Amino acid sequence: MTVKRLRGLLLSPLALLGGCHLALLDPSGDIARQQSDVMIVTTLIIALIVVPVLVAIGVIAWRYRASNKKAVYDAEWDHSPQLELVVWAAPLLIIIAIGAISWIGTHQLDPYRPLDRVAKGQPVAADTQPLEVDVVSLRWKWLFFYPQYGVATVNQLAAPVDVPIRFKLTSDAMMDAFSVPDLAGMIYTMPGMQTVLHAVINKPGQYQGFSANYSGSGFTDMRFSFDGMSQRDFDDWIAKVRAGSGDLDRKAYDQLRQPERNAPVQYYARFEPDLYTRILNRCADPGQECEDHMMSAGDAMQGMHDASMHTSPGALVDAGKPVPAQAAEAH
Amino acid sequence: MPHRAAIWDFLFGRLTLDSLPFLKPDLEGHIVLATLAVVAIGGLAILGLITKKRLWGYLWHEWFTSVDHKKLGIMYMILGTVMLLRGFSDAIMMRAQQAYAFGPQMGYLPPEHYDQIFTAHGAIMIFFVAMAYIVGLMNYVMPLQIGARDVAFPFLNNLSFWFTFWGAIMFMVSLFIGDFSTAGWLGYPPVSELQQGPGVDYYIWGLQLSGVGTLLTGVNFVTTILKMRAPGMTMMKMPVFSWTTLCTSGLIIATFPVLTATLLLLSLDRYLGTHFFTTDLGGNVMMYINLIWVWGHPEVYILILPIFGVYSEIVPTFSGKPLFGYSSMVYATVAIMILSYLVWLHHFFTMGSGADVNSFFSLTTMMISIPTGVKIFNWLFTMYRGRVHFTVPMLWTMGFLFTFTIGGMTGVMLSVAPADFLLHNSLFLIAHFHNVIIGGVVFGVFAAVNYWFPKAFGFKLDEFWGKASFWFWLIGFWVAFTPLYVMGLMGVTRRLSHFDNATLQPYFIVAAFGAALIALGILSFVIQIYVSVVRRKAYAVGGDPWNGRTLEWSTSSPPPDYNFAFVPNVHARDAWTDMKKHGFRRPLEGFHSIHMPKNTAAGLVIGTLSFICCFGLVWYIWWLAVVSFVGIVAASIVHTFNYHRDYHIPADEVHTFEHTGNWQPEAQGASA
Amino acid sequence: MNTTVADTAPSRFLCHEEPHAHNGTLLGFWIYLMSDCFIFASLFACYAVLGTNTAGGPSAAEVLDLPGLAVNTALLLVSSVTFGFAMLEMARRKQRAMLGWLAISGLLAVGFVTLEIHEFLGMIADGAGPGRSAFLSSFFTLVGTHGLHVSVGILWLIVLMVQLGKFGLNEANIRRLQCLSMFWHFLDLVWVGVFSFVYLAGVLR
Amino acid sequence: MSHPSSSGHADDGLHVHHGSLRGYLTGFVLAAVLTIIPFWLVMGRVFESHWLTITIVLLLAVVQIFVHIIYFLHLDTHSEGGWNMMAFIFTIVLVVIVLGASIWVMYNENANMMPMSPQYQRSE
Ligand code: HEO
Ligand code: HEM
Ligand SMILES: [Cu+2]
Repeated sequence: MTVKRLRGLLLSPLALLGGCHLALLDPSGDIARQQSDVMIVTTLIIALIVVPVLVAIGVIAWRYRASNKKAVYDAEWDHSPQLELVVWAAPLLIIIAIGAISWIGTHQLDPYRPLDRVAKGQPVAADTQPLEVDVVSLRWKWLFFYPQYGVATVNQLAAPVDVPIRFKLTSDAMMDAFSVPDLAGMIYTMPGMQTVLHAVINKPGQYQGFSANYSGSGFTDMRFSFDGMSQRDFDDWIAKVRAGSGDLDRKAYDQLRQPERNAPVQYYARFEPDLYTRILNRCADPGQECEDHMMSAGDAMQGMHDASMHTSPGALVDAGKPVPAQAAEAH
Repeated sequence: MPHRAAIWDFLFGRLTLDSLPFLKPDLEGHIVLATLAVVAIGGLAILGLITKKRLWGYLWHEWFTSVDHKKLGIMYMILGTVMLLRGFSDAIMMRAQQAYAFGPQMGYLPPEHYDQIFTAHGAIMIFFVAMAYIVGLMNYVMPLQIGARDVAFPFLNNLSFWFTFWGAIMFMVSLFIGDFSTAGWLGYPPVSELQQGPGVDYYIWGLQLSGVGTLLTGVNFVTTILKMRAPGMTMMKMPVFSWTTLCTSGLIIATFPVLTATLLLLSLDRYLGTHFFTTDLGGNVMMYINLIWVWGHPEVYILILPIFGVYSEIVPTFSGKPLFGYSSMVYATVAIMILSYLVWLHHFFTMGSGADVNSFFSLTTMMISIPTGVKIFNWLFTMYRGRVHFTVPMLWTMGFLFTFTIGGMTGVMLSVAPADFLLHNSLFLIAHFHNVIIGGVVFGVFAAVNYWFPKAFGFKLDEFWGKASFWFWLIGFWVAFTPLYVMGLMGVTRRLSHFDNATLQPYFIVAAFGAALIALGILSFVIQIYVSVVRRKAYAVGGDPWNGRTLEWSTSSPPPDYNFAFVPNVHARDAWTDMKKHGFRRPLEGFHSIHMPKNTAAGLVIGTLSFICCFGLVWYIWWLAVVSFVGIVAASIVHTFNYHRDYHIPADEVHTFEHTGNWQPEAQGASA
Repeated sequence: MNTTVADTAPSRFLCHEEPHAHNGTLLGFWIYLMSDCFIFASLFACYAVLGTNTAGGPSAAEVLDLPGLAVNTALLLVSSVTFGFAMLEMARRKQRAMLGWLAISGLLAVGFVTLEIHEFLGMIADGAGPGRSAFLSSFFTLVGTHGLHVSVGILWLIVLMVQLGKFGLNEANIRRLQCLSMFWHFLDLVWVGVFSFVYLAGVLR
Repeated sequence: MSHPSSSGHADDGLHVHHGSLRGYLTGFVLAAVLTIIPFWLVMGRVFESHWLTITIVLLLAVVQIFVHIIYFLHLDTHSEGGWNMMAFIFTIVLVVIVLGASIWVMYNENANMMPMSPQYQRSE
């Protein structure tokens, strides 16, 4: 595979720099790896024009230095239709090439798109259930719900290798970016909104995760560890979390969401079932009205506003299931 | 005593003694106190000197109230340089912190303080360094290049300067009274919504002041170029720098109102409890991010376009050839202007807009490299078959060509949406934009200063220190930012004040070393100015020291208030070259009186009142805000009652200048 | 342009007569108005995006008063025309008639602003103030910004009428009046966007 | 390309087009008609479909804006050497971009992220 060889070529000189792990050039998750491939291929295509330009800068400057009287001097020469055509066409060709790659890559690697492979040549089996993780960024720590296992953790995220993961992400108060460079490109988390990321990790190991978007004074320490493990280890890990005694109900959550720096890893054996949905709809506090109940569909083009949609203030409806918006159907 | 508290509240709003950080007994307090002491002593020394030398009257009449575009241009350049020192001090503080804060070692700056520093650094560098510099350059050069006597609205020009100036002062005051925003140079909510205290308000009002100033400048320049070109100078005969000034001003007109509106909405949220960008009651954080980038992206092209113009003047001059592909250059400039308005989403690919939106904006972003590439190629072809003199301006240009091309290339890497998911907000991004901003804008400003300084003052800048400055900057830049590229590829993110991973430390130490080299570059620049001023007699030159090609070189150095005794009549692109070629000789009699705008203090008064008003708003001192606002309205109305805004320079005064002005030695006869 | 000056080479490179001074005020003011379009564009964009985020509060259909809007629109439209009449009188140098039409235009605008303030106060009293929801924030800000422009226009008109009375129709005053006229019509034009998009389309969304 | 300065006095501020009585009255009548129709459409609930009404209202607004530009602001290709018109076209293009693209972007973001929006449910 050529990209692999190219990558080796790029990595070897850079590795000399200090033996550091250039996660973006050699990531361990299939999505990050494909993104990295796109980056490397497009960079090489750009280099096709940029490197000659860099060389030409040096050559022309040297050759036409004023002291070099041997070089041709043509004081009037200031245009040439052919050259000008080339000057526009050459970058255009490069852009067409990388534009096409970017277009396809953007669609294929859209974080919202469910995976169809876990690695090159390894399609996702039809009956595979992706691992579900619901992520909440807090000030300044990360809360992970595992709805399939009924457990939750803080600042540690684990996943079995080669199993697709489906993250749903939101935030408690700030805007963060969920970022594990080895796993997949980042995605923002915002209060009251939900983003989605599909990814898979292919190599066991401990990876760095953090917020990549500034969210206040504790942001610097907003790190978590992302552990890729074999299915066996993962099951053991889940058992370990379950064996703990922590119970994440709304009261505990209220504690947890208080701003805190350098928060330790925490395990919760249970969590209140609709807690994530409530956080997403900004009604984790009892007495707060859930947004999905009070908001009409939130944008410019979505149909009529229907007065009947307003729940009377304070009416707390069960927010466990997302209530389909009636907005668009009003007509 | 509730009564006294109420009076205090009324008089001083939320300003209390606790708001003065230099009174705090901790390390930060000491740092601020020391800074304050330096600024105060330095300031007093300067004020004392001015008083002693009885310069107040001179400064007032010749500079502060001046409406002369040349004087204002110089004042902008001075403002930019002072603010560069401030912004660079911030950079050094960040570099020091990051070289040092690893593992258990927390560094000398707590996050609350570090975060203010990167915010202040970014905002100051963009608004009060880069913008001040390019507005200064355009002010100085453009009217001369198009053969005009001044800009279309000289008073507005003065007003714009004072707005910008007071905006900068707003930022400086926040150092000593209260604190500053921590929300980054673009003030993203929710941080900017939630941060208590005056920090974000300083940011908002400082930017509002300077933003209004910049907007007025844009209107002014467009009108000037469209209305006041010398006879015969059709659009396609206009020098490229003036073209880029036109396009930049067009972008200013189209984007700065968006900034004004966005900051206004943010301040409504903060002051009046509206819900534009809040996280509840229907507010939408993403809308802020969308709007601020509608301004923010074109803004970076506002910075680079005039600088492209600078290079387009320097390269032909020192290659002894006309610019290659003039019309391509103009079309490329216009293309960049339009395209830059269509790409803003590339700053938030990772917000989740979906694949269709992302790929559209990815493509438009890449397309900008086509016209930019055309420019690079055209400069190269201008040098091709030329006689290239590597003077200091040309050295900066070569440094630019090399550095910017690489920075542009990393920009294109970022514009590939799937790659940006990995690279976004990483140190790779930081390296990219410093690469294009330092390698493009800053190098260009230094090139321009070295190029036009003799025009403005009648003597050249010292070559040795100019070259020293160049090499320190060039090498310093690469030493400071290459480690950031590498760390970006390791996935290290921006805005961190402390690191766990000690293996990164060597990179940051190298980066700090690079910043130290840049410090030497800045120092060399200061020495360069100093040395040249001292040796100004030895370095004296005439009107046309570089064998220039455009009209500014046809007049005296420094030019008279009226720029040209006779308005030039233009027949060809490089008008001055054309004149020299035809053996043009300067007339020495037959002058008539010249109609010029009068100085006015109105700009200074309105600007100062606006500052006071904004200060009142920052600290909730409502009476002060209201009073000064009324003052602004009143002063503006009074100003409109002044119908006598111009005067005539008598013909004999013109005559005198034309005989004593500095044309020596070149222009006494044709020197083509 | 052929006043020859002794000992100069080609005099074709200089205008020996001062070219006629070009006043850029009207063009400059037009360009300023164009930039104002972008302020309004931002506010319209906000309304487009946030206009349905009522957050459980009242919707446009519930709070906006169309008959009142019709009166307001009529006031502004008529004042645009009366301002036009003032300009026609100015062209004929009929100062008194001109001042009369200007006064009428100003009064119509005052009526407009008064009605708008009345509408705003009513909404606030009903609990539909700008802090209630994003929809209301964007509504008040967009409509309020337009209203603020009209108020500035009124102030400008008053000052200018004083100046016209005092100094007559001199060159500067004519130019100022032309600028104000552009401003006046421009605000009417923005209002077309406001009543169509914010009010009429708003109550239907 | 125009010769802005050499063309002399014609573009000087004092000689611009002030319109005519006829022009103002035509503009007024057109504007009034173009105002009354949308009010009638909305207040009289003329069409079943609100989207149809909204579309027509907005189209009429665009037409009316042009009426104002032509009859009240006297914009034409001659004033100020055509630069007024150029500035206007430039503005229209960019305003359309700001409005259109912002709405497009925000629509997609809301659709992807607001859990309560119908688009979102579909993509689930
Ligand atoms: C003067 C300032 C300046 C300039 C000129 C540029 C130029 C470019 N920028 Fe940069 N930028 C600037 C300042 C910034 N950019 C940023 C961020 C930024 C991001 C967002 C990254 C992210 O947040 O994840 C992208 C995608 C780009 C892309 C580009 C591109 C494609 C160009 C192009 O214009 C470059 C074109 C030049 C080229 C390509 C080189 C010469 C061309 C040749 C030799 C021809 C052949 C080449 C090809 C065909 C490829 N920039 C930020 C970040 C702000 C923040 O987040 O805080 C800033 C301040
Ligand atoms: C002269 C040498 C300079 C150095 C050493 C320097 C250094 C830095 C550093 C260390 C950061 C913080 C990076 C991080 O977030 O981790 C930064 C951010 C930034 N710099 Fe510079 N900088 C320099 C010049 C400039 C110039 C000239 C400009 C613009 C004209 C500029 C604009 C910015 C901006 C916009 C930011 C982002 C601020 C933010 O994150 O909000 N810098 N710089
Ligand atoms: Cu950009």
